[in-house]
Amino acid sequence: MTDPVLQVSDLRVTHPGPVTALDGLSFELAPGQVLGLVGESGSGKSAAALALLGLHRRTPTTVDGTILLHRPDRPVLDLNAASDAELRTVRGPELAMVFQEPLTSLDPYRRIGTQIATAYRLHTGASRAEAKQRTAEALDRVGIDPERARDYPHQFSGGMRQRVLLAMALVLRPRVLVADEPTTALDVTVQAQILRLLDGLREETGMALVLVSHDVGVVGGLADEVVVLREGRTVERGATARLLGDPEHPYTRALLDAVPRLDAPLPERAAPADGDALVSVERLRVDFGSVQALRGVDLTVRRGETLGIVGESGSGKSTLGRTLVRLQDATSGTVRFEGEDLASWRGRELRRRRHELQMVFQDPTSSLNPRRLIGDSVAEPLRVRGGHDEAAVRAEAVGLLERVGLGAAHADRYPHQLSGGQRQRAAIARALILRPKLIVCDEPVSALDVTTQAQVVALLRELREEFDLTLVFIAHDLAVVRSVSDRVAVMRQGEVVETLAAADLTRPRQDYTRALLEAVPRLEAVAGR
Amino acid sequence: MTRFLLRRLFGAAAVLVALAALTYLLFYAMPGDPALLACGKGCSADQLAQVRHALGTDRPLVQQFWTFLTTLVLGHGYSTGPSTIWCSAPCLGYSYQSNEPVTQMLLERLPVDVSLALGSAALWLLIGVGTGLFAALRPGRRRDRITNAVVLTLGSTPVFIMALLLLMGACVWLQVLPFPNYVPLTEDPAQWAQNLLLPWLAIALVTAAGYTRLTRAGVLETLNQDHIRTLRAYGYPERRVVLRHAVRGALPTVVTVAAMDIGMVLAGAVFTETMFGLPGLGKLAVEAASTVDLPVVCGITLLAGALIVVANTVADLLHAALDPRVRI
Amino acid sequence: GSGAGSSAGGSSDAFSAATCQGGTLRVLDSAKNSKGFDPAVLYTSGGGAIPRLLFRTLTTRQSVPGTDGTKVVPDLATDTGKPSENATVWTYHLKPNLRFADGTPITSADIKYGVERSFSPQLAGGPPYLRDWLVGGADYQGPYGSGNTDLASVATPDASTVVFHLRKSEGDFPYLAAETQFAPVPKAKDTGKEYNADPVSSGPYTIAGFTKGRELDLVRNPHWSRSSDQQRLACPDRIEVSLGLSPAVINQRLSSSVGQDANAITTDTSLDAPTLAKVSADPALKKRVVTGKFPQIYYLAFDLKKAPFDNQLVREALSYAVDRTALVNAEGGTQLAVPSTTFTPESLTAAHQDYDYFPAGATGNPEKAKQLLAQAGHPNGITVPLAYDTDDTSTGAPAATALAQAFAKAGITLQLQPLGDADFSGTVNTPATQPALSLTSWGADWPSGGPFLTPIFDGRQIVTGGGNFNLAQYNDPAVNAQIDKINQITDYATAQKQWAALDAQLGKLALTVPLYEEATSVLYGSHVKNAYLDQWRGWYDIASVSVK
Amino acid sequence: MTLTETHAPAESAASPAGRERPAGGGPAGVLARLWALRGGRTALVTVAVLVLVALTAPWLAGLEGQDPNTFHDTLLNSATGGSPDGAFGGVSAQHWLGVEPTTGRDLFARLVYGARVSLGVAVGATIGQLLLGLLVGLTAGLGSRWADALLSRVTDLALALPTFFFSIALLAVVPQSFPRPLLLGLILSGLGWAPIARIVRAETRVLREREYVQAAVLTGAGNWRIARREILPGLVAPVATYTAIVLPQNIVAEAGLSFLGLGVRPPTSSWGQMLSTATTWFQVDPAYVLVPALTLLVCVLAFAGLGEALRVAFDPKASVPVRQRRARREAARPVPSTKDQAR
Ligand SMILES: Nc1ncnc2c1ncn2[C@@H]1O[C@H](COP(=O)(O)OP(=O)(O)OP(=O)(O)O)[C@@H](O)[C@H]1O
Ligand SMILES: Nc1ncnc2c1ncn2[C@@H]1O[C@H](COP(=O)(O)OP(=O)(O)OP(=O)(O)O)[C@@H](O)[C@H]1O
Ligand SMILES: [Mg+2]
Ligand SMILES: [Mg+2]
Repeated sequence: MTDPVLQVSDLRVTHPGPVTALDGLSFELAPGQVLGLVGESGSGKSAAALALLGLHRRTPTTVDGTILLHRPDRPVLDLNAASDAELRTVRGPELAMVFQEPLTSLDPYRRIGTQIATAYRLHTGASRAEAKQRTAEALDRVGIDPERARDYPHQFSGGMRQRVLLAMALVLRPRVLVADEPTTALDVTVQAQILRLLDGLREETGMALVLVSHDVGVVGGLADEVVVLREGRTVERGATARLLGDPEHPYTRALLDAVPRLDAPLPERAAPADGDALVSVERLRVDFGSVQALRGVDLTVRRGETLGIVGESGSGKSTLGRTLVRLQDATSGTVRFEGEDLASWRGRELRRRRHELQMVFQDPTSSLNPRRLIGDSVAEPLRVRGGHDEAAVRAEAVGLLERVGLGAAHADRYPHQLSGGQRQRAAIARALILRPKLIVCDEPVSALDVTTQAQVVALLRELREEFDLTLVFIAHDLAVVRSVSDRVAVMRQGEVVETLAAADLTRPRQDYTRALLEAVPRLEAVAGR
Repeated sequence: MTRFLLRRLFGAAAVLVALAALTYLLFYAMPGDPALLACGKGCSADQLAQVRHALGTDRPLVQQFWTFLTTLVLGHGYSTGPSTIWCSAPCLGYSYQSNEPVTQMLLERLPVDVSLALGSAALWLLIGVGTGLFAALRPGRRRDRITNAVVLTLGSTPVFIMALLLLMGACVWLQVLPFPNYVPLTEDPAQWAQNLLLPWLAIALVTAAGYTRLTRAGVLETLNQDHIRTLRAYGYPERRVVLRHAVRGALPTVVTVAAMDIGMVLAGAVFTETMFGLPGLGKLAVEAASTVDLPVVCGITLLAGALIVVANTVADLLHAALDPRVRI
Repeated sequence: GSGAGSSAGGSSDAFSAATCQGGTLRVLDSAKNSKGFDPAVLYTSGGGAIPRLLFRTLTTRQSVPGTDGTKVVPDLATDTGKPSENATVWTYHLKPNLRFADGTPITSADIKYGVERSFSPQLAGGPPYLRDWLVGGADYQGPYGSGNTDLASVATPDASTVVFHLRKSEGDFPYLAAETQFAPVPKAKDTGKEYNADPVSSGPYTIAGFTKGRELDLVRNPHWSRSSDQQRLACPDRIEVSLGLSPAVINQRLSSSVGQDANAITTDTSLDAPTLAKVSADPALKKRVVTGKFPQIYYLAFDLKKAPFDNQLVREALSYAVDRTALVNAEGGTQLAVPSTTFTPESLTAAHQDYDYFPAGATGNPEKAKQLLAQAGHPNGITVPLAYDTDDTSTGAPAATALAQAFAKAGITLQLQPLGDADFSGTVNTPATQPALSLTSWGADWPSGGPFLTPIFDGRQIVTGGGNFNLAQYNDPAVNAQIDKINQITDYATAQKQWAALDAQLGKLALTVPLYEEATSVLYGSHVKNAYLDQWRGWYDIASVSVK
Repeated sequence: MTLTETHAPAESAASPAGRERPAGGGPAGVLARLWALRGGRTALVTVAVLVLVALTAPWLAGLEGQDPNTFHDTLLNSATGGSPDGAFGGVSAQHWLGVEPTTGRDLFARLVYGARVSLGVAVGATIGQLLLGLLVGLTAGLGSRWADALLSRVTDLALALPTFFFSIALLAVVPQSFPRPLLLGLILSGLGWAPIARIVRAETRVLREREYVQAAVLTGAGNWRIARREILPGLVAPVATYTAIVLPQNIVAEAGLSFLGLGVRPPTSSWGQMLSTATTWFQVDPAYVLVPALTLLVCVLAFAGLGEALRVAFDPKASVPVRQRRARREAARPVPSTKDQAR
C-alpha cells in the first residue's frame, strides 16, 4: 500500500445529550482508494463523514481522535486539532464533500456556475475568466452542458444537482472526496450513472474516496475496503470481497441477508392467477393543472393477488394508488371496484363504503396522528363506523396490534415513542381493522432500514393470506416488489409500460424495464469478486 | 408575468369595488347629515333640502354609488354655481365640506405619507436588519437575549405612546428638536428631514422589532440549511457565509414584508399623523369620517385599499425577483 | 370685564400705530380652514380674524381694547346705516375711491352680488339672518340658477348706494352688516364653489399662497390704503398662517417663542388646562398671556314638551342640584371658565342683568333639589337622558360627567348620551329627535341681546325640519311681541337694557340651567405688540397686531 | 422470521424520525415547558396578576377606600387649570396613585377598573377573531374548491381593508346606546379575523395532505369529524401562538381607539381613555400619564412575552411539508406585521 493521504484513528463524535454517535472509528486511506462506510440509519455514518471535514465545529457536538491529512511537501495536519483558518484552506482543495441531499445542498439563490467558480477562485485566486473556463470544463466532465452554468439549482433534477456538486469538487481537484450517501435520494438508473462517474473521477484524478451508504450494494460495487458501523461502533472492517462474501460478524451477516435480491428464490404460493378482477382500471387519466400524472392507465387487480407497481420517482405510482382508493378523483377514465364505477360513490354512500379500500402510506412518521395514542389511532376507524361498544373496540385494536407484532403496551404510546418499523406496523393494523377488500401499500418499506424492511415485507405476506387480502404494493425497489408480488406493473411517465408475472421480472420484454434492472447494484457480483 | 399582473389587476379592481361599496354602505348608515353640516347653524328645512340636492345626497343609495363609480372611471362635471367644471377621471368626486375635488385633496396629502413611509422604512430596515444580524451572529448568547428583550419591548409599545415619549423627550425635556411641523421636501429638504425625524423614529422603533425577528430567524434558518454546510465544506470564510449567503436567505422575506408594511404606512398612519400633526391621509380620514364627508372618506378608503393591493403585488413581484425558485 | 386692554400692556408700551409697519407676522392656528375663504360661506362674528384682513364689509367692529370694542362702526359705508322709521329699510352709501385688490372699483352692485350669492345652496353655511330678514329671502335661490336670479329687496339706486328692505323691524341690522356676507364680490370674478381658494380681496391683504389645511400667505393689497380704513392698522408687511396645527404644538411654540415664533400669535387656540398650570408657575410666561371672553353661555337645555321637564319644579330641582365648581374644574379651572347663573353672560355687558333665582351655591344644593323633586311627585328621584357633543372639547365628556356626579347626589340619574359632532346637531336641533335634556352652548353673533335671546326663546323660531335652537320649544305670544318691540329700537343702549330685562324675566321660568361662560387665555410671541383680545369676539384683532 | 422478533437493531427509538418531537403530552406538557422558560414564567405571572387585578377591581378599590367615579374638587387647584394639589399628582394615603386633574377622581381606582375594560375587550375580541378565523379558515381549507376560492377572496378583501379606519367609521355608525365594550369587541373581531383565517387555511391545507388525515378520510369519517378530530388538534400550536400575539394587539387597538376618543363612554375608564386625557398633562403631572402608559406597556409586553414563550414551547420547527406551489407561496409569504399595529 502506498503512503496514506488520510489516517483516522479512534474518531469519536458525541452529540449533546450525550449521544455517542460515533465510538472509535479508525482507518487509513491511500490515494485512489475507496473506503466504504455502511450501516443502518443512525449508525453514525454521517457523524463520521462530517467529522472528517470538521463540520461539527460551531455546533454543540464534540469530536475526539485524530484525523491526519498527509500532504506532499507540507507537514502532516491533524484536522481535528487544526485552527479554523488552517481547516479552511484544506476544505475544498484537499478534502471535498458531496452530500446526501442534492436538492438542498446548493445555494438556491445563486447560479450554479457562480457557485462552482466562487469555490474555485476562493482557493486559487484565479481570475474570473479562468474560473469560468474551469467551471465549464468541470461541468462538461460530469455531463452537464456548460451552457447551463447560468441556471439556478431548482432548474435541475436531483441527479443533475449531484453532478453539479461533483463538478464543484472536481474543479478543485481534492485529494480526498467524502461522499455521504450521494445516491440515496436518486432513482436507480441515475444512481448507477453517478456511481460510474465517481469511479471514473477517482481513476482520472487519483483522489481517494470515502463512500458512505446504507446500501451494501452501492458500497460493494465501488469500495476497496468496507467498514460496517452499528450504533457508532465498528462491527467489522475488511476488504470488500472478503467482507461481503464471508462476513465474520453475525450482524454483518444479518445485514447482508436482509438485502432483497433479484435472484432470490420466490416463495411458493398458489397464485390466484385466474381470480376475477377486483379492480379494473380503464384509460385512467389524472391531471394536476398542466402536469399529467397519469396518461391513460389500463390495469386489472385480481381478487386475492398482490400486484406490484414499480417505476421511477414521478412516474405516477402514488397517484395511481390514491386513485384506486378514491383519495384522488380521476380526470377521465374509470376505476371499477367489483364492477362498480368508483366515481358513482358519492357523499354518504362513499363514506359508508370507504372501509373496503384502505391504504398504507410511505412515511410512517406522518401516517399516524402525532397527538393520539397508537391504540386510539388503530381503533379510530371502528369508532367512526360506530355500532361497537368501547370495550370491544379496544379489544379489537389491541388484538390487531398483537397480530402485527406490537403489544398492548404499545397501544398506550405516542407515535414518536415508537421506531419507524413499529409505526408502520401500527399503520398496517389500522388499515386492517375495517377488514378491507383492498389495501394499497404506497412504498410501505422505503423509509425503513433493510432489516426492518425485510420484517415488514414478511408481515405483509403473512397477513395477506390470513385476511384474504388483495394488495397493491407500490415501491421503487425492484427486488422488494418482486419478493411480495404475484404480478408487477412497470410504470414510466404516467403510463404502464408492461405488466409481468413476478417470476418473469428478470426477463422483461421492454427496454425500459431492462434498464431499470441493470441499474440495480448487485451484491452477488461483488461478493464473487 | 403579464398574466400575473393582469390577473392581479382584475382581482384588485374587484376588491376595490367591493371596498368602495362597503364604505358607501357604512357611511350611509352613519348618523349625521352631511348637508346639515354644510348648511350650518340655523339652516331651514327648505334650505337643507336644497343643499341635499346640490350635494346629491337626496338620491337613493344605489344611484349615488353608481354615480361614484362612473365618476371614477369617466369623470364628471360639477356645478360650482356660475359655471361647471370638469373633473376628469380618475375622479373621486367633490368634497362635501371643503368644496374641493377629492383627487386633488388626496394628492396634496400623499407626499406626507410618502415621506413618512420611505423615511421610516429606511430607518426600520436599518435598525431591524442590523439588530437582527447582531442577534443572529451569536444565537442564545447574552447579546442575543438582550437584543430580543429590547426589541420585544419596543415592538410592543403602542405607537402613540412611543410618539408621546419621543415628543416629550426630544422637544420638552432635552429641547434638541423643535415641535415637528411638516415642511415639504421640495420646499426645504433639511427642514423636511428635521421635522420628520421624530415621526420616522416613532414608526421605525415600533416596526423595527418585526424585522429584527424576521432577519434573525431568516439568518438562523438559512444557517441551518444544507447549502450552508456545502459552503463551509468548501472553505468559505465564516464572515462571508453569514453576510453574503445567510443574509441572502433572509432577504426575500424581509423585502416582501417591507413592501407590504410600506404600503400600510402609505395608506395612512393615523396615530403618528395625529400625534405629530402631520397633514397626511390618516388624519384626513379621521376628520372626514367625523364630518361625514362621504366622497373624501370613500376616496381615502379606495386609495388606501389600492395602495395595500399594489404593495402586496409589488411584494409578490419582489419575492419572485429575489427568489429564483418562485415563478409567477 | 376682560381686562383685555390692561393685560396687553406687556408689549404695547413701545407700540406706535404710526411706525408699526413692517415685518412678518406668523399665525399658528389649529383650525384648518379647509372650506377656504368664501365670504358667502364664512360664519364669523364681526367679520372674523383672518377674513377681516381680506374682506371689508359695510360696517365692522371697532378696533379698540375694552368695552368700546363691542361698538359697530362704518367700514366701506360712510355710516352704520340709515334706518327707516320702523327700522325695516336700511340705506348705506359707499365711501369714495374704494378698490378691489385687482384695481377695479368697488360698487354697490358688488355688495348686492355678495349678499345674493350667499343664498345659493352651493354656498350654504353662512348665518341664517339674511334669509329670515330680507323681503323675499325665504324663497330666493341665489344668482346662479335659471329662475329668479335677482333679489329685489337689495336695491342699488346708484353705484354707491345700497338699500336693504326687511320684512320686519331689525334695529341690530348694522351689526349684521359687519358679517362677510356684506363684503363686495365682483360678479366677473365669481367662480362659485371655487371662489374660496382665491377670493378677490377688498381688505388690506391679499392671498399670495394658500394650501388648504396647511398654510396661508398674505401680502399687502396695493389698492388698500389706511386713509380709507380707520379700523385696520395692517402693520405687518406679510402674514404667514400655519393651519391645522395641534393645540399642544401651538401652545408649546408660543411659550418657547424661539426664532420666528417670537413673531407669532394664534387666532383660535386657547391655553388648555395643563398649559395654564405650567404658565401659572412661570412669571415670564404669565406676562405674555392675555385673557378675554367671547359672550357664550354653556347651559342645560330642557325640552318642555317632554316629561318630566314640562314641570317647572323638576327644572328648578336641576337648577338647584348643579355643581358649578366641578364644571369649572372640568373645563380647566377658573381661568378657562366662569360660573354663570344668568343666561345672558356677564361678558355681554350691555345686555346683562344679574340674577340667581335658584341659588345652588358653589357646589350645588342637592337637599333643596330632592325636596323639589318630591314636591313634583318624584320622591325617589328621576332618571333622564343627557345628550352631549363628544367632539366638542368644552361641552364634551368632562362636563357631562361632572354634571352626572352632582345630579346623582340629588337623586337625579343621568343617562349619558354621547353624540358625535355631526350627529349632535342633527339630533338635538331637530325637534322630532331632540332628547329631553341636552348640554349645549350659545354664543352671540354680535354683542347684543337680540341674537342671544331670539333664537332660543322666540316661539316663531321653532324650526321643525332641523336647525332649531329653541330647544325648550317655548312659545309665548307675549314674549314674541316683546321681542318684536325691542327689535324696533335702533338705539343700542336702550335696546340692550330691554333685552337684559327680558332675560331676567325668562330666567324665572327655569327654561334652561345656565352653567358657565367660557374664558380664553392666550399666549403671544415675545416680539408681538398691540396684542389684545377685543371685547366683541374675545380674540385677537390681527389687523391691529404689530411685530415691529 | 417470526413476528415477535421485532426489536431489530435499527429499530431503536433514536431513529432519525424520532428526533422530531411533536408537542404531544397535552396542555399540561406545554404549560410545563412554558414554565421552564424564564421569560415564559415571568410573562405568565404578570398576565395572571393583571387578570387578577381586573377581576378583583371593586375589592381593590374598596381596599383603598375609593371608587372610580367620585369627584374630589377639594383636591384640585382651580386657579391653575384644575391640577391636583400635592406632589406626584396628589399621591396620598387615601389616593395611592394620586387623582385625576380637573376632576379629582381617584387614579388607582380608575386604573384597576380600567383593566376590566382593556382586558375584557381584548380577550373578547380575540375570542371573536379566533372563532371567525377558525370557521372561515377551516371551511376554506377543507371545503370544496369553490368554497375555498370564495372565502379566500373574502379574506383577501378583509386583509385589504384599512382596518383601523373602518373601526373608526363603525364606532361612529352604531348607535351610542349599544354597549361600547361589546361593540369594541365585535368591531375588533369583525375586522381582525382575516390573518387568523389565512393561517388556519394554510395550515389546514398542509395538514389535509398529511397521511394520517388521508387515513382518516379512508375510514369514512365526515368533514366535520376530520376537522374536529384530526385538523383542530394540529392547529392548536399555531393558533395558540398567534392568539398570544393578537391579544396584545387588541389591547393596543382598544387603547388606540379610546385614545382617539372613540372607545368607551364616560365615566367608564380604560387605559387608553386614561391616556388620551392624560397626554397633555405630561409636563405638569407626569404621574398622570406614566401610570396608564406603563401599565399598558407592561401588559402588552407580558402578553407579547407569553406569545414568544408559547412559540418556543410549542416548538415552531415542526416540519411543514408542502406539496403544491400555492401552498408553499402562501406559507412563505408571512402575514404583514402591519396588522399588528395601526401606526
Ligand atoms: N444534533 C444531534 N443531536 C443529538 N443526536 C444526534 C444529532 N444528530 C444525530 N444524532 C444522533 O446520532 C446518531 C448518529 O446519527 P447519524 O446522522 O450520523 O446517522 P447516519 O448513520 O448518518 O444515519 P442516516 O442513515 O439516517 O443518515 C443517531 O443516533 C442520531 O439520532
Ligand atoms: N397534488 C399534486 N399537485 C400537483 N402535482 C402533483 C400532485 N401530486 C403529484 N403530482 C405530480 O404528478 C406526478 C406523479 O406524481 P406521483 O406522486 O404519483 O409519483 P410517484 O411515482 O409516486 O413518485 P415518487 O416515487 O417520488 O413517490 C409528478 O410529476 C408529481 O409532481
Ligand atoms: Mg446520514
Ligand atoms: Mg410516491
